[in-house]
Amino acid sequence: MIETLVVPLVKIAVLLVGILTAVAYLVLLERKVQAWVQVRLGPMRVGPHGLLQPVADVIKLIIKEDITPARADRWVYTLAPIIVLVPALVVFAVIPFGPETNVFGIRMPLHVADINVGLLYIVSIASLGIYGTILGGWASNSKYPLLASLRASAQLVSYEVAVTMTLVSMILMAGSLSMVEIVESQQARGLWFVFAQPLAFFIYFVGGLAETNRAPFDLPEAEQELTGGFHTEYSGIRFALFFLAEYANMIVIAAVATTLFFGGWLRPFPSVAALGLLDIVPGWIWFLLKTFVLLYVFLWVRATLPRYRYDQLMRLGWKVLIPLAIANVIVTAIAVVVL
Amino acid sequence: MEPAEPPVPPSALPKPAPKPPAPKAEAKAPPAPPGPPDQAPPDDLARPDYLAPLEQACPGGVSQVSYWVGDWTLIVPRDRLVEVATWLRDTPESRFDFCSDLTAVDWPPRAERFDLVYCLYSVPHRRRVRLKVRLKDGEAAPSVTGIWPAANWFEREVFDMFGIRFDGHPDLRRILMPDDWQGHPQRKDYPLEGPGELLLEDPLEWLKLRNAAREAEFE
Amino acid sequence: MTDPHPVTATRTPVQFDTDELVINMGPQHPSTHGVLRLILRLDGERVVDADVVIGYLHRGIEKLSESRDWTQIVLLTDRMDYVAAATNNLGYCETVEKLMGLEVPRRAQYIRTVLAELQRLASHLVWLGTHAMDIGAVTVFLYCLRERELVLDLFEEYCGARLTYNSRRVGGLPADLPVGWDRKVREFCDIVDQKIVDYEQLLTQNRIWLERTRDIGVISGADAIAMGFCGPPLRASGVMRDVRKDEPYAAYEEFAFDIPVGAAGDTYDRYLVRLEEFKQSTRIIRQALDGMPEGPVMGKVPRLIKPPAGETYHAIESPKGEIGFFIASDGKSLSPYRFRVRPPSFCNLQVLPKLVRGHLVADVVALIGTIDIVLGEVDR
Amino acid sequence: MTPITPAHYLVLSAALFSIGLIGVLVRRNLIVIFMSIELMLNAVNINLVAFSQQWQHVVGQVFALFVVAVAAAEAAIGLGIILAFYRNKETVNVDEITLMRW
Amino acid sequence: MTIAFYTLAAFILALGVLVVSTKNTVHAVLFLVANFLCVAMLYVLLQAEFLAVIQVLVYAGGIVVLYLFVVMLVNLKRGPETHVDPRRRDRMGLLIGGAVLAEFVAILLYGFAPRATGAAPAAAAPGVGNVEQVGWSLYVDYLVPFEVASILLLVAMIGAIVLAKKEP
Repeated sequence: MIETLVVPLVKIAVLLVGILTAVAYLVLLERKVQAWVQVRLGPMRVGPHGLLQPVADVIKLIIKEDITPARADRWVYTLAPIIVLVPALVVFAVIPFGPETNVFGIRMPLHVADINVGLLYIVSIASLGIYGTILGGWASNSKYPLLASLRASAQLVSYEVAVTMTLVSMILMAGSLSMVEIVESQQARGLWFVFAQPLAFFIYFVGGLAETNRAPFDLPEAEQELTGGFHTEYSGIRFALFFLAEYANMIVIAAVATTLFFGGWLRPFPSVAALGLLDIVPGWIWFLLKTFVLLYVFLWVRATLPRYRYDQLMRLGWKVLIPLAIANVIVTAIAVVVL
Repeated sequence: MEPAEPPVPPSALPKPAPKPPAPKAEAKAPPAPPGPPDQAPPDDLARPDYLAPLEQACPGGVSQVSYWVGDWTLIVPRDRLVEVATWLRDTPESRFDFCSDLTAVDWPPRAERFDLVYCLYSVPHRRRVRLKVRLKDGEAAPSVTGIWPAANWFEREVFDMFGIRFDGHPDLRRILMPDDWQGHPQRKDYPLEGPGELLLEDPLEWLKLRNAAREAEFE
Repeated sequence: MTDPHPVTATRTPVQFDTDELVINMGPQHPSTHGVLRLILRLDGERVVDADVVIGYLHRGIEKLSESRDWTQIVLLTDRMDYVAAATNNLGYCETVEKLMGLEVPRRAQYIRTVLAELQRLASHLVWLGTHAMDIGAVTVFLYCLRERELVLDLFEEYCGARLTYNSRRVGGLPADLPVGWDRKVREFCDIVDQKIVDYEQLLTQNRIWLERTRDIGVISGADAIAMGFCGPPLRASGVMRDVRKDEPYAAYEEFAFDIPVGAAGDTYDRYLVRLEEFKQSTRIIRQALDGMPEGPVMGKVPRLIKPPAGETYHAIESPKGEIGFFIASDGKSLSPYRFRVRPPSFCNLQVLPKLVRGHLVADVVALIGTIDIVLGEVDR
Repeated sequence: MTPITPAHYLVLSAALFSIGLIGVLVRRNLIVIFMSIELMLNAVNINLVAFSQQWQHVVGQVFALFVVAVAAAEAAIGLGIILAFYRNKETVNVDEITLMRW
Repeated sequence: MTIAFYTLAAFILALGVLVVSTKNTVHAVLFLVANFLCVAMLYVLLQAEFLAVIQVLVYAGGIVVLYLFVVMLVNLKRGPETHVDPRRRDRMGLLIGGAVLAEFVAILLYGFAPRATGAAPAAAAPGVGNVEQVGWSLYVDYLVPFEVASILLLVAMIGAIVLAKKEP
């Protein structure tokens, strides 16, 4: 009973709370990192160094008036943020945060579920989030959000192809769709896949930036052009849900990248015995550390680069990344067969 | 706006009654006009080299030449403006290819109450000249947007502020004031106080309206 | 046909269908730099036509000036291009001086030049920051404003104000330089020269920046002249035209500086031209400080400023382009009979519909940025 | 309760198929008609998978995959036609589509 | 298992009816997505996980997005169903649909009723939905159909581009 019901439920609860907290602090981190890059201080007022700022933000967003525009499609308008958020959270179920570990005397794997089509599951669930984007823009009954949501969905669909292609080459490397087995395969080879597949990682990362609408691909939310993007008309808690989903998606991208390319819970250089000292650090800490570094790169990129234009973005996606990804898959397949 | 846009046919614009061009002598004739003195250039000053060919090419195109604090001004009759302007732009010795500014000045008591002022600049020769056209109230000026596209917004602004129409302008709308504004604020007889929405061309009219409104308030 | 706006009436009504969408950009829009309103007709994301609607900031400065006396108008000119108030002051004062035939002391001319060039730096910094931010590089914006603060500090030390300086008088200047000010200006010039390198590192060779600005809003030199482009955008189209060189005013004749000229006439060239102007401005400032003559800063000015009857037009080079003043005096009253400004932003903005046609919505934002307008000046 | 047999799946699939069929026959909005066709394809897929499970043979699933591929092709072409049609006639009502060419 | 089936079946049918009957096209698309998701869950119940994921990925994540795009692009000024052809017989459609359904059910009952309980296969036969098995079958036994399908998709893609592209 405990094994089948209570443990998964507890895991889910811990995961949800963890993610929501992580999102809140990721927002703070983003503001802080940007501020440091831009010779500012960032939030400083709420709590020491603004550490309680997320709490204040959450309270503000919850108690703000929740406005539905006139002649908006009320049902769809309400549903859209939920549609965006749910896939972003559900994806975490298959991400392995660490190897089997003893937690309070119970030996358990540090993931909610290990399904044999894990990677495909992530891709397919993540592709559902697009509905929220499109419908949110459409239901607002306003031109700018509509334009932005069309952009967002076109962007998402085109970059999904490239990202999925890189995942295919990773599947070829690992010979499995299960997230746990992919990590184990890296352990068996004693090699993080990023060193075997740097191109795939690059494409995945760029595609991930584009899929989460991050700079330099933040066109759907380009406030200079579209005054805020598909959620322009949203306010209060529903806006908060969109916001939450965006940052949760960032974490998903970083966590999946960690699992696929950076050996998940493995320590650096898992094959070098001389570094065995590093094993003292538990696997999940390695995992979180790597995810954090990747997230930091997300923020860093945003503070540095200007924004692509819509057609340039599409050209980059279709004419550069997708051909590269397909070539990478072919080369990988040949290599896997030959070696 | 580009000149390529189809211009409104001149017939679409309400035309004032056709008037004979102002006689040359009138420029100085009326007694003590409250207007710019338009001083004649001193005799010992060399005249710009494009003046003689201009007068040759467009006889009667320049009704008066004036010089003041280093600026040359050519006063041009209304119906010769396009001809003179085209010559000034295209002829190699003048080449006034840059329309620096276009504005108007209102001198109400004068019969031809408006001065249209064209400030031109020649990029190759690096010098300036001003053209001046005198207009009666209600008279339309020929548009120079075909010569200098830059004049487009200037003419709109003059139309907005002075109510001077430009024949052949592609897009003559108000530019700074709201589209439904009454009156033309830069005219000297424009009332300086009162609610803008009620301002009419005739201040007396406005006074009547205001008094009526006040009376209504008391009742 | 009695419609006062014949053109609006004869325009073909806009068609709405799958292909064309009419959107309204502004007057409340984060990247229209104030209260500019654009009506864009889009085919997908491509701009088919654009109409510029201005006047939201119209305060009637020209009309107001007709009931202010000659000294009070300096204050009004501050409110036009509020990013470059000192340049406006200079243009106005020089025009009145020209009308009255006043002689301005040499020291005052030098200080005026320094202030004008500092103002050019400040204005260009604001331009670079907002332009980069429009294209998505937020960091550059904050870096630029950091440097602009230093200019504002210098102005504050000189005249006590940070934005609307009222820092010139007809016939000279209100005050001499504070002690030690020139040293601070030199330090500032060194800082700017260093920081320009930073900006160039962030933008000039950045692939995204290149793709966003190259071949965007191309305009040929002949077109630019005909359309009334002025200032850096005109020079970026390859036209050597700078009032500072062509019709020297203040003390510009005495300094050596170059006029950067572009070739392609696109947004990238406009960026490069302005970036080079930073360097030329610091060069002028250093020369002016080195050769600063001694003497009074106020010339012999009658107690009552009342120019004789007559009219004149005088233009100077503001950071945005040629700012001209046409002033008519009737020789009797204490205020100008007609006060007219030729606002460079107004003339440059006129070209915008031509520039944006055929480009994408995102480019519209970049193009508004590249022509560097200040709505306070457009609308007056 | 009786255990679930393929018959149950077949009934379900038949019902879904009929709903789709009624949609095709009754609705006049071309897009809705297309969606009804998707419903019918799905009904077929349920059948295939149910049989695949009954016979413990994977071939049913493979066929279902092919059906998905065909559905994708059909959606792309069909929606392309709808868009092209809409551009010319400003309608997606099948009752107004009475001419073969115009 | 049983409860799950009946719940899903109820949802699938209800959503199907909603798809067909809703006036608002965007809502219909939404119901269609929900319907497909329920069908995907049904596949999981049938131990066809791979197909379930493909269902979500291709149908819900791809095809229906296309529908949504078209619905939004075809932003009609007047209701799409205002005009009715006088020759139209809606009742007949319902009748035919009902008749087909009845026919199906009759066939099924006739065909399965006697053996319905006996034919229940062993529920626990893992591996049918295995990706590997599907892959083997797809790439070995059905390689030619697979290639034909890919050609079909390519043709469809090119056709869609040609159709949807505006004439210059």
